[in-house]
Amino acid sequence: MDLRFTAEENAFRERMRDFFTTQIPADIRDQVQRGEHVSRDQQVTAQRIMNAHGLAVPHWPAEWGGQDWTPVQLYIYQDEMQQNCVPAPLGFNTNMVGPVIAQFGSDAQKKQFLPATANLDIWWCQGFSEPGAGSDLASLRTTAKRDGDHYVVNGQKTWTTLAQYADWIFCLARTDPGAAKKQQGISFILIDMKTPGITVRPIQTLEGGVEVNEVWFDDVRVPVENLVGEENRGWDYAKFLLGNERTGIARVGVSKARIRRIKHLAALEHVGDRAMIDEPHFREKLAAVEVELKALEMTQLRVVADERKRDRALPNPASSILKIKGSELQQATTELLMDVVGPYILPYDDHEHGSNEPPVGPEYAAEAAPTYFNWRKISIYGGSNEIQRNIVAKAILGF
Amino acid sequence: MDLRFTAEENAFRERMRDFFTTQIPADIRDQVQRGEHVSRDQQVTAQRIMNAHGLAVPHWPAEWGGQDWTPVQLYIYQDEMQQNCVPAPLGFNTNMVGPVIAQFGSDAQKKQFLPATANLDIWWCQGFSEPGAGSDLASLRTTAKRDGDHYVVNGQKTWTTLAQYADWIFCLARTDPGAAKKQQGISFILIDMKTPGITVRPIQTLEGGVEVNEVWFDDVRVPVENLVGEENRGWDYAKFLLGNERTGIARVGVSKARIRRIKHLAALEHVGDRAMIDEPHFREKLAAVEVELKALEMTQLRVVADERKRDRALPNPASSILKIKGSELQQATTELLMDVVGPYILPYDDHEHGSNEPPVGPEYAAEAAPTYFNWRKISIYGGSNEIQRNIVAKAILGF
Amino acid sequence: MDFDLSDEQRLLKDSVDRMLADRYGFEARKGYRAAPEGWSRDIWAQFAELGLLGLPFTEAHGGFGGGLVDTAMVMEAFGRALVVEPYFATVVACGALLRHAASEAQMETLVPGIAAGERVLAYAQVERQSRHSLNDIMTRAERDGDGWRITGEKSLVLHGDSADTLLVTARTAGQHRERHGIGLFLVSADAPGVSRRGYPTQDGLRAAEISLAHAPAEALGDPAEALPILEQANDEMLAALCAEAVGVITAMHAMTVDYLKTRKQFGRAIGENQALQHRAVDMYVSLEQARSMALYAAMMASDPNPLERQRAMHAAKVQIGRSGRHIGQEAIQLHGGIGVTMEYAVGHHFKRMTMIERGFGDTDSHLAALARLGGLIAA
Amino acid sequence: MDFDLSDEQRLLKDSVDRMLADRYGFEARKGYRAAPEGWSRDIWAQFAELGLLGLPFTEAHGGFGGGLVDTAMVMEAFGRALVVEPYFATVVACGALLRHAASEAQMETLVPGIAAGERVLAYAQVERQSRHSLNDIMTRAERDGDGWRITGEKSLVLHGDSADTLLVTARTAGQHRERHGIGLFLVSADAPGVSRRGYPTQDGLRAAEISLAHAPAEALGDPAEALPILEQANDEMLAALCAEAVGVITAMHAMTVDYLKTRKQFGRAIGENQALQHRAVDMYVSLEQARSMALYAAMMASDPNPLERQRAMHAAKVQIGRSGRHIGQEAIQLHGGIGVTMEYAVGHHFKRMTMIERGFGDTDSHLAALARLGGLIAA
Repeated sequence: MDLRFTAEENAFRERMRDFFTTQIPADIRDQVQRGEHVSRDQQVTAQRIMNAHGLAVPHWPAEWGGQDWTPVQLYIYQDEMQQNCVPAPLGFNTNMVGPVIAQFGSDAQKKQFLPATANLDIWWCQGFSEPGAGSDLASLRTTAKRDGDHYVVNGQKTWTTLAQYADWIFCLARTDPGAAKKQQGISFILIDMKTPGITVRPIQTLEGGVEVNEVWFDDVRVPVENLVGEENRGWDYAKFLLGNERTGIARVGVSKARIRRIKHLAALEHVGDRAMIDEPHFREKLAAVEVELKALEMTQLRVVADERKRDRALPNPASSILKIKGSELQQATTELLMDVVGPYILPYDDHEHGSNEPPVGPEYAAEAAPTYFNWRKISIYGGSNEIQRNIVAKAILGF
Repeated sequence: MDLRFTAEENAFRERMRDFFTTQIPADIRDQVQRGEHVSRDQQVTAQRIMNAHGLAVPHWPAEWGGQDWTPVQLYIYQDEMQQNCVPAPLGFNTNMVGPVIAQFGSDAQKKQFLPATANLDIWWCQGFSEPGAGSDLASLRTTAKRDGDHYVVNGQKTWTTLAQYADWIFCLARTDPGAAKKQQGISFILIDMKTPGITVRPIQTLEGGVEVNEVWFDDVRVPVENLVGEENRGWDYAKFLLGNERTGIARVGVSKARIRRIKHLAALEHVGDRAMIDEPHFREKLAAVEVELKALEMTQLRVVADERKRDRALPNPASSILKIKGSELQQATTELLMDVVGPYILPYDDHEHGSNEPPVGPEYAAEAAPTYFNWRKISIYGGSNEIQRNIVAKAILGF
Repeated sequence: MDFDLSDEQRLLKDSVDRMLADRYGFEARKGYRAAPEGWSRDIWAQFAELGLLGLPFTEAHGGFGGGLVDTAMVMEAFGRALVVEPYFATVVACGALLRHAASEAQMETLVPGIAAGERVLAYAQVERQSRHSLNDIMTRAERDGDGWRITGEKSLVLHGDSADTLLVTARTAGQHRERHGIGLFLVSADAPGVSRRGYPTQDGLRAAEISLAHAPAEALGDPAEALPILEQANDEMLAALCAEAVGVITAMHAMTVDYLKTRKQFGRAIGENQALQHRAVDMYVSLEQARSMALYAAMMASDPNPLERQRAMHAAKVQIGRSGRHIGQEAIQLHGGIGVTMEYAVGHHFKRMTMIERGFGDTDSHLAALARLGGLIAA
Repeated sequence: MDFDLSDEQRLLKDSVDRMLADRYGFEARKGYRAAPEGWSRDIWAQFAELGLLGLPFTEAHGGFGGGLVDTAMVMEAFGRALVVEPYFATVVACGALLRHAASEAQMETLVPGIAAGERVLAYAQVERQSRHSLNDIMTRAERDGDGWRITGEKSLVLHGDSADTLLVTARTAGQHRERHGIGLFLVSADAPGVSRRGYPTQDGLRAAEISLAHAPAEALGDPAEALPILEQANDEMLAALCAEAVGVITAMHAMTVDYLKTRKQFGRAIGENQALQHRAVDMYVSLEQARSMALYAAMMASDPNPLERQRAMHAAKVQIGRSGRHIGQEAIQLHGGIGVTMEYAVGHHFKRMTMIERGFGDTDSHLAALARLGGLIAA
């Protein structure tokens, strides 16, 4: 047992840090640091730079751009990306549909989609959730009926993140409504968002932005070549896909970067004569979060180390722990930032209606409350923390 | 709406305070303040003084020593008793078996038991819980078989508080094993602890003391006159009994007295040059408990005020809230006291083995950890906080 | 001790509840917010008609002689419905300041217009550096004949953009942060030297940054010793905010319980999961604690002993803040996806609760202040 | 980075686990505690036989050359079984002090006896006023020819009653609480001037109050500059305590999950209640966080940078304390009645965990210290 990184691993970390801090444009990283959303263009720019250096999809098969790294290397790559406020390659592409196509897709699909997916030439969105089928995904009602060499898709998806940017959507749809179990009879289908019959309606989230959408399919005709793998096996592919986001989910690097920023701002903000960072109560709250975060980082490293011994195709229930604690800590940082900002969390900076007046109060204030509001989602999406607890209860504690 | 006490109520409070602080011996109150158990003799002494002044059973029917007070007066009486560290009249007598006999007992039983119960001439203990029937009380297995003009009782009770002091025990026992529902066929029976066939085995609790016991019944013959009310109706009487402890359960006065003592000790105890009471972190923790306690006091007053409009025979689900929050706050005070005492919580003061050496460390240290250990029970007994949550979920929130 | 409403109070409560039920649904509120001022003059007129705008003023001044408990009752109802009109700014905040600081003549001039819904007031107190302190004031007032001229920058003035009359704190003497030398002044919003920049707030209300450059002003009370009055009025504002918060979290809790009972997953209501029931119970306990403390705040905000009063208000704000955060976060979590959208009411309540928690001193600052005052229980 | 045990470590772990499984059940432990010294010389001999008593010393001194990770592994196993023998006092605490302070000659004198189980040591550091400070020392040492004489009162000396050799901190110079002027001394427990009063502790161990009156002593290292060594050794003690705590809470969690699965109420296992399952999961998350931080502590306790080392140890103690309290309280609560009796193991674990949390600096004091050092993450 040696709990330190090896010299090689430290050198690898240096290389990653150097890449991220010198190759990714500073304006993009600054925006992430401030907690603002990046634009579609910025996301594409960052990912293409990474892809050009072979760093967009290191966990893919080598044939399609993967790097054959160790789990620890993958961890370091992700940690440095997060700590240096680099927008991660689009997860829908690199962690979700890409690995599914690489594992289960036809050769034609691989050629058509994988390079474009890695390079974000195609922006993917995910068509899984439906109204009435949130955590209970398998009860989905969108149908795909075979009609000659097409499927005709009808139904409604929801919580579709950034569908407004997307070129393609990967969907779960019911191809055999008569299947014995509701998990059977579902297929995994790729759909061009330009196909007639698709309507996207934005859903405004709490902080006022638009990240998620409803997507309607009204007699949308999809060529049968766009079926991934076998018909009615979609549930298996979805499970494979959902098991793919394993350790990065804790987002320790993101929380570290945020704590650094909070400390920086807390030195600027004063209560009377005293800087916030010197208020004992505040700095103890901060330290308590740092402690939990360090523990989570070690927990994550233990899970990462354990990955070598596991079947990568199976979900690792330990990732549920990372999700639960990681989401709590990310959310805790948003409250600490509001503590720092104080009364100036109040004004709402109405970007969308073209306000270009200077911010009210300190320039870092405007994002504090919106991030708090928006990040409540972190403990809800991707399997709510309640679902994660059910998983741990069953898979680890044996209830 | 007038949220203040009336002049009459304030005068009543003065009268109570005066009584408790001048009539109850100081050594008894000091012992309660230090968090130590009172002896059997001390308990009897205190209750008899109260009873001599008509203050042991004010909530009983006037005919048997009750005072016909308003709910607010009863609250003030209890609050002053708790705040002034007076041991409450024995609950098994005054809140449990007494009201049951007064409501459901025969005239002969009333005459035989009520005056003696009020005056603690009889010390009662409770025979409800059994191994395997804790929260699920109705699954009890102790039997009472009719044999001529006696019941023959067999079975085992547990968690019997202070059975070692008790003269009599009130028991639930199964008189009709063939009843359709397990709640039916149970009777409420009074048993003299001197009856042959009764064995008491003490259970040592975490802090090292003996408060609870197992009680075995081995062919114990009990005269049928000792049945309360009707045979097989015992479950109804037990529900009536359990509904009787309604608002005092929050023990706000107890927590107030403890916080006063903690503040007093925190002024004596120093960390370096600074008194504990001047440590910002500690005093904020203390203030946070005081806030919740004030809120609970107001909640209790609201429940008290509401009592006028309720059927006193029905349990009030709001008392579950008082139990949940009241137990949490009492437990919180035990942690605050350990904070004050610091490293000197460690030595175990072995009273029982006749140690009469001076205490190790400050004289107030010895009770800190034992009280913390012992008071974990407060959220367990009398219906655990989990059971209380089930009650609120069902009876108030309508799940 | 009596927790029951009087007949008058019951009447008032019923009429407010009825009006809000009729006129203040989720969609209607959206419409009011879309108006140029961010609220509805029509609703405001209704408030006037119901007597709400004159509620805390004596009948002699054209008001209705209500007490803090009456105001709390109205604010709780407004919290449930998330009322966006400037009731807090005009009637609660400026109402309290006027009652404690204004002369008879000033009351006679101002109150009838307020009660009739013709006059909207805002309280300009916060400055960039002041954070939660009432005496951290750099704006200055200087004598100008019979009147005063005010110069300075006021910030986060609730409804400062639509108010016609401003109550402004300014320093006439003393050093920065000194307790003495502070005055309260009446400034017309369209007076020369007043410029305002209005903006929406996170919780769907409006506020303004206000610049004053030699703006003409009239003193309310002693121009150098207003701080005790500001503190008294601030405590009454806190009591009203606590009551509003109780309305906000009552609504969130009710929506959550309702959602748990109706939302189905895996073939049954999610509320059948005991873990979620217990969390709803913990929210309920938290709610009852907050409700109790809001009552305590209403009772103590007029306590003659300023120290006892301040202790009580700190304690109340702490409880409200903690309960509000707990209930708000749980309400969102238990609603899942729809909780984080603007399309469902619970998120709007969550945002309002967050701003109440963090406005007028956040939970940490009130807890620290209470601890410095030695807590609630004498040693 | 490698979390796997080496072959030697696995062997050590297996042999410790096997021995404890064979010899350290609940009833057996009760027997050991009932012995006059409060622990078992027979078990102590077994520890010697397994090489545990020489574990942290170099082979040159008659030890086995184990590192902090090895010690942590042993302590975790001891935590699970609630070992009452003076391993922490003798091998961990005094072992660390000796390794950092003792001369070659002193090591050669002492270590073989320790490793053979013939010598029991105790660390006499705390004084009545010192609370959690290592430099709040009033006991004084004065030169006496080649040696020293120590006078003062030492308190809460773990296993100070059965130790034959005491390591005593005393001031040779400097003012009260000054960092300089502190020395570490070797005192024979039966030396003239040493009197001891032994007593049981809340968690079933033993401790002593020790009076020294001109007791003859031998210095270990620089008699005026021992503080850095005391701090280093203290951090190693913390790492070992964290590991022990992980053993304690692992056992509590396992017992609780087992109890939930087997205890029946209302005709089914109480663990079928989702609310209780979720609480068991939260305990598990808490446990994994503690386990991670104990590993971190074992890694950082030998860090060459004292500031980084201290930050890490503060952080580890905070996490252990929080997780330990959470898991302990929940374990008792979920066990219900039997949890608060001495008749079931979980309560004994709870008491040990409570003393670990509150010994060697409680959670609040470590959190405050970490905050004063600026936390873990550089701004």
